Amino acid sequence: MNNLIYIFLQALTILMLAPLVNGLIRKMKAFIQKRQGASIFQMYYDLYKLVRKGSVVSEVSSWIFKATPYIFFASALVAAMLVPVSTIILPKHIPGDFIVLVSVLGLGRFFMMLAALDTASTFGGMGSSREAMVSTLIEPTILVSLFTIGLISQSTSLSQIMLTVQGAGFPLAHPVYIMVFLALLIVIIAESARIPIDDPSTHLELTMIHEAMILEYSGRHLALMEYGAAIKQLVFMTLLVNVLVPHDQIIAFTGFLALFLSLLIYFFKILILTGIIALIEINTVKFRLFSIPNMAAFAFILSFLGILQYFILGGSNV
Amino acid sequence: MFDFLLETLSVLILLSAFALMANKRISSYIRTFRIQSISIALAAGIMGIQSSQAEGRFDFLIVCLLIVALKVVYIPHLLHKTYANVKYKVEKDFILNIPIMIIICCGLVLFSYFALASIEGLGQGLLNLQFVNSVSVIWIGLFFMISRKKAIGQIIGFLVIENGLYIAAMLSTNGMPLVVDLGIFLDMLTAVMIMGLMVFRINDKFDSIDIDKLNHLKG
Amino acid sequence: MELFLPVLFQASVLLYLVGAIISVLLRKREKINNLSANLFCMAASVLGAAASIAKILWHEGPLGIFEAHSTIPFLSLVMKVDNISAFFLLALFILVFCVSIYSIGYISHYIGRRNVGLFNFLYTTFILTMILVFTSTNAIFFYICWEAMSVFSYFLVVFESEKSENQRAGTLYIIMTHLASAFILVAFLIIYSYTQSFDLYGSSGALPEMSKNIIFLLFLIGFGTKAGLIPLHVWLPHAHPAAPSNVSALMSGIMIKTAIYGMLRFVHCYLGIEQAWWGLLILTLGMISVFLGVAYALMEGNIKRLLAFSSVENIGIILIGLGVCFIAFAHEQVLLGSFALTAALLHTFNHSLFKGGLFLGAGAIQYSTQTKDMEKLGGLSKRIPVTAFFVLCFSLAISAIIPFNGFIGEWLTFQALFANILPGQTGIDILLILAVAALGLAGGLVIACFVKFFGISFLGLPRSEQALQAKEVPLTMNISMGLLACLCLFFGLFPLTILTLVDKVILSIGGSTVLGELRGEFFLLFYPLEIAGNEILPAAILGLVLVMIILTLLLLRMFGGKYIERKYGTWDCGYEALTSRMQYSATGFSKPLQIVFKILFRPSRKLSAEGEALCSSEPIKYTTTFSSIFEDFLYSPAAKAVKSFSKKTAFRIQTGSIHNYLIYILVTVLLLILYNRFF
Amino acid sequence: MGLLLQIIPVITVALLFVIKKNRIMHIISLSTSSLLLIIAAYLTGQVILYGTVEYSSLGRFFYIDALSIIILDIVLLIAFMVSIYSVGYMEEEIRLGKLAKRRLRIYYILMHSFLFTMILALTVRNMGLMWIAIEATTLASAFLVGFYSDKNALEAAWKYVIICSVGIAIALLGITLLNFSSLNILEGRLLLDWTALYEHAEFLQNSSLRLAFIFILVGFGTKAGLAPMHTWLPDAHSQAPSPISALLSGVLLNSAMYGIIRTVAIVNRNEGSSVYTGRLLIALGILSIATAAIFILTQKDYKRLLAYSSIEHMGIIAVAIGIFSPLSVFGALLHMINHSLTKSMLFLSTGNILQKYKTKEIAKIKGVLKSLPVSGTVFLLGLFAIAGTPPFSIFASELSIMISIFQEKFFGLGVIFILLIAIVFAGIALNLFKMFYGEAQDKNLQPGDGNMPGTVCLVVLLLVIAITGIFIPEGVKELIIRAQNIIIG
Repeated sequence: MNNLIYIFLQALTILMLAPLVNGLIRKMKAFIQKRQGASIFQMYYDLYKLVRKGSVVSEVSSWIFKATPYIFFASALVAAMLVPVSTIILPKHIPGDFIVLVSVLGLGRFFMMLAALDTASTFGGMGSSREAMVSTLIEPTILVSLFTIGLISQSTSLSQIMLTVQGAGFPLAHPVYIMVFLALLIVIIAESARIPIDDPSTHLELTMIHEAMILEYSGRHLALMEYGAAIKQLVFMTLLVNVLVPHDQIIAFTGFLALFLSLLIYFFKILILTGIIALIEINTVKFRLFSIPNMAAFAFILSFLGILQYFILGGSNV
Repeated sequence: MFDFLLETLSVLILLSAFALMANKRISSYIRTFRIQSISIALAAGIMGIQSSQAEGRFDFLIVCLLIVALKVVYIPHLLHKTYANVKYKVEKDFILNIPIMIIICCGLVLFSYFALASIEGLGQGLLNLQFVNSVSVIWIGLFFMISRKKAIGQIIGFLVIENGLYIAAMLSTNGMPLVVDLGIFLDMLTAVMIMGLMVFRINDKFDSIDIDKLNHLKG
Repeated sequence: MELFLPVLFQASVLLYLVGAIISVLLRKREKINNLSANLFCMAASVLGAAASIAKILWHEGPLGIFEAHSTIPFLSLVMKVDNISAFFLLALFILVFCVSIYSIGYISHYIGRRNVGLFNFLYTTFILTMILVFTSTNAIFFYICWEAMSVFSYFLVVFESEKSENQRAGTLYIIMTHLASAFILVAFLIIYSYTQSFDLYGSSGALPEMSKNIIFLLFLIGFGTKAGLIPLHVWLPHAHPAAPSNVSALMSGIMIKTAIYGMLRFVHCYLGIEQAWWGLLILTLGMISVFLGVAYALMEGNIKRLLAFSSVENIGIILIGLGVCFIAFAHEQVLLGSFALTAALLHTFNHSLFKGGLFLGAGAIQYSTQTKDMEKLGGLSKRIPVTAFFVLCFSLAISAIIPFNGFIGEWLTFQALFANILPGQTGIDILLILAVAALGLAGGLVIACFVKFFGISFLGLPRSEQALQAKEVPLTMNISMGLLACLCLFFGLFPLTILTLVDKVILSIGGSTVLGELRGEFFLLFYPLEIAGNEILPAAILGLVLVMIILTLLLLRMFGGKYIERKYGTWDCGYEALTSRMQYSATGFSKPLQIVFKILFRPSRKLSAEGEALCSSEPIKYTTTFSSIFEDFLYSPAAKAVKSFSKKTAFRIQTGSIHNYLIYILVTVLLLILYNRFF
Repeated sequence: MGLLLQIIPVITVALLFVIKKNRIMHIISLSTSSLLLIIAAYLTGQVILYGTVEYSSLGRFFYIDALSIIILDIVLLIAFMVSIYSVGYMEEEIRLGKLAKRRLRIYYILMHSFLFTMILALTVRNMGLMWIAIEATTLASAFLVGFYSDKNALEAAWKYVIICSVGIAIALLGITLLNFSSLNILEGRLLLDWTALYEHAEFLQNSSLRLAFIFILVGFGTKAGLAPMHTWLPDAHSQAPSPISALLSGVLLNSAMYGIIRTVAIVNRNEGSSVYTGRLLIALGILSIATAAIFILTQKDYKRLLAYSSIEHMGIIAVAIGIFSPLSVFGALLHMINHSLTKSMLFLSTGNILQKYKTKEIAKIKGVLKSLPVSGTVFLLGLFAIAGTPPFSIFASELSIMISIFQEKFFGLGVIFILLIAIVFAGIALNLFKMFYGEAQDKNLQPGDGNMPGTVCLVVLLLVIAITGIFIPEGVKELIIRAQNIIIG
């Protein structure tokens, strides 16, 4: 039974945190651009507003269009359950490992792409076809980098991985982890539709990918889509920070205080990561659509070098 | 004395084959063929006399008569008739020029010697190098068929092969059993008649007996 | 058991025979004929399936079914069922059951137009030959059944023979498969020449090392062709679409698996794995097939060709499992090998379910729209909603999306790769990692591919009149697809059910069990699947997703109040004349990836406008064509070369001049005389 | 009783000279062939009982043993089928105006004399007589080949006569040498007597025997259509009327091969090993198969294609004889039977196709299955059969040949053998299968295959080859094994 509670708890954490992270990124960008910028809670307001609005549905579309937001959102939440936010509340048995994680996210993406095609609008088709390309190209990187870490700790279950990595002291100093870290960073950018892969803030048909897919959505459907995307982004960030920069080993004592502390550190790490992402977004320009493959290839090479390092260093003694 | 005669005859036969090779005209083919047949008939006759004196066999004499009747009289006549019936202008009939063909024939003679030399018991008693001569007549006959374009030329070539075979059989093994000999004659006769008939037909259809025109069936 | 099981198998075989005979006898009464033939098949499949399950669970070792010897030397019919056969038979029977339900409806559109009796006869005998392939114990008999299978499937491929492309497909198919089986025959005969026996259960001890390698290669070529292993796959994307859809379901679902069976039976069980390079070779080819197969699938505009190419990809996945298994066994790591084998077998089983379903779905589309061309489809989910739903399930399953069975196979394959990456075998490790990457890339491409398949043909607006007029398909077709969909879901949620069978199979061929003991107090309810300490709970995941959806609905109700919906046209930028031709086409959808992987497809585009200027308002025609590397650079040049060689030599030898012919004779004689002198 | 075998055809021919009405001619030819078949059956029984059938009268001239009775049965069975088929076929030809009414007489006369010569070749003991008979077959069939005396037919006939006569002449040289090799052993009346030669094989003079074998191989090989002496075969088979092509391919080739087999038996016995003959036979055999494969791959004319496939199968038989192990010889004999039945069936069905479409060009033919439901199907299945697809009989015999090759550990040979056969299949599939599907070009082509009795023959033959592919009657097997013992000793 505890497992269930734990899982719901961490889902809740991420659920709560996700919009805030988006807000933070926006705020930071604004800050660096010397702008006032919207409040970091802006996304909560938007979501609330959207939820209260009715939604317009294209009469071309079928049930898939309406079902998708829920499936997408739910899949994002389930994904959130699979990535522990803290080893203090780490459940003994997570219902799946990172392969399941990829698959669950795949479920959401599958329906999102279908829904985009469902409305017979050119934008939707464009969006989903581009999404197909990006996600396809990024997939090997995700798997190989996760495999690398998995190999180090001889398990594919994320909880197991986290525990092992914690044992390893401060991993980021290690070449393998550095490579994987960089690779996953690119993955995050791609998965959460950020510059330079995609630009969430414009609706320019030349550039948009994610926005094009959800263009037809409005009202609570839109809210769910946006929220789901935010959760997905946070899930990946959590994965990055918790797996590669574990923190619970520095917490001496146990109990609720420890939990509180660990969550605090976790949040702090997320903060830093948002900073990094914001910096990247500021300092780069949106790529041409067909220079994305190069970036994906770069990411893959990073992850592959990572695993090579692992072999060169003779596997286990990392 | 008989052996000497037979040897000369076999050489004569070989020479006649060469002569045939050197011929240009169909009429002369037939003439040469007739000469060859006559000499074969003689050989058969000689052997016939010999064997009838020795063991009282008469089959050779019968065969001799048959040869005279068929190869000396009837078939050449038949060929002449055919040749007369087909309206056929004198034209170059052979694919290589004669000297070369003669040389090739010499090669064939050498070869058949080389081939048969492996048989032990060659060169004793009746079976001496006449056998080689007669076998080379066969090859020359075959080569004659190859080298001549006209249908009649091919018939002659075939007949020469038959001659060669016959003389070979006779000299090497005192001839086959009589039944077989008769059968062979029968076959040969029909063969020649059939070929002759076909020559007529070819002449009708292709209005020439140049068998290089018979090259529609390929691949 | 001993007495009872064989009778069951015999009964099922007999029923197929009777079905075949009846379908010939009732040539005239087409309706009844169709019904009876399919009912017989269904009955037979039920018996067979029961028998196979019973066999695997409660009976060890081979089980003799039937034996007869002919007066002709070496011609003897020996049928035995051991666990491998039983497993493949199970897959066969399950699929056949569903397909036969489907056929009742599907074939009804032949009635009056085509010779239904003939079709049913071929259909039944085709199934029968596959059963014999799985059960024959004598190499020669195996070969005979193998050939018969090819021939019957050939006739089914060319059944709609009025289309010339079907004829071409059939010819290509029969030629390639026959050449391939020649390789198999050679292998058998080499084996015989050493062991003096054609018994498949015999020992290969007498075979020398070198010959084993050769035999392996022969088998690889022979079976690889049937499996559609790249680069031997060229017949597959032509033949599978040509056949009637229920047949292509069987071909893709089971027939290409006979090759997997062959590899297992002859290489793994008979030869025994010795060299690691066997596994490496299979693994590499598998990777290539996985990637190229799905890449070509994505580019296809013809639904059945798309599915055919995706079969190539799935065979690739299976072969990756098989290759890893062979490597592990070569290194005597039985446990790791068993992981891989489990993955391969499970994926074999699953693929037969969802690929069969997909082909049935394609058949339904064709039935209701008379077209296989995606550019003519669209909006079908409104017109044939039931079919649409099931096809969606199959698409999810094949895209390895939880909680369908496709995912389990994928997961096990990943686990197998993961478990087999051991430090210190560097070369192999790198290859395995590449395999992971290939699977990942393929996973992405598959999702893209089936989003395209479903999205373009079922969603949006109909792109043609046929699609607009699409009519609902007969009930039986939907029932069978529903059945398959349920099975996909079931085996996705409760993989242990099938895995226990697989486990027994692997135990019976010298593997070791891979099912770890189950832990996790609460989640036990959700049938966790535990392999090598990594456990997943597909059922739990599904449950959570559903719970989340419900929660979301509740929360929205709480915060957002009542749901108000307004129907309105799709956003048209104020252009107000959105037509079906403005939505993304199938070609357009796969365009970005086509550009990324230009090198593979070498697309050639053609823009043609009636007006001289492209910017004029005249209609503009855009055509783009892809070309397969292998057909362009490997097969057609080879074919051309052979043809021209044969033509040339033919006319050189048979010149039509009698002189040459006589020269041949003369020369032959002279040569033979030389031979006589010198030997 | 056995002598009737030789007498009846002669009587028939004589009768046919005097008969006026076509119907009666049909009846006579039918009754003759059926009578012959009955006698053959009787003789087969005799052979199974007593091993051989011979009459001391007429100078030990008539002789039948297991080997010859097998081939004799094939001959007469196919002759029977052909004469049934000819009735419908010839009537149709006359109806179509391809044939003058009065020429039917000539057709039957030639056909039966052809039959007679073949029976003779198989029932004599003396090799010389056998030679004469085989040469006579050429002469008898020459005009049958050129029966439609148009240009092509005439050309084919001419080539047939010339090449075969030359070849057979060379065989005669071989016979002479054979005779010579036995001069010092056998007395006059036993000369060239096969049994005598075989019994005294060890004492024959080896060197001349070897040479004799070469000449006989080339000579009879020409007639049996072994490459490179095969050149007459495609022309003759494609130009002859279809029933005759069936006879040529199914029967004539076998009787030539029979001559070779008899000689091989003697030579191998004399040599004490099969190496000498084996090398030659295998070389020529493989050459024939390869040639056939090359030609079949791009062949435009279906009758020629079938002719080449006959060359291929003769090659297969030659290889099998060359291997000369019990199994391979068994396979060879079985293959003779199967090939004759299958190939004659195919040629007969081409007859129907030819009469329906009036062309031999594959490219011009479409939709055979529609326009000729029965004989089209037979033809299609027959093609699978001839290409060695199980479960048809050809596969069974090819299988035992392949196995025998591998038993002798001739791996290279075996691989080439199987590969070439597969290529032949590919060629057949590539060129012929497109005939069957689709719609015929000219629309006024009414479906339905005429010549009812002929079509029945086809179906019967198909059933036979399908069944014998799975099992052969004990009696036949017994016969074949005896023949195999006769050959191997």
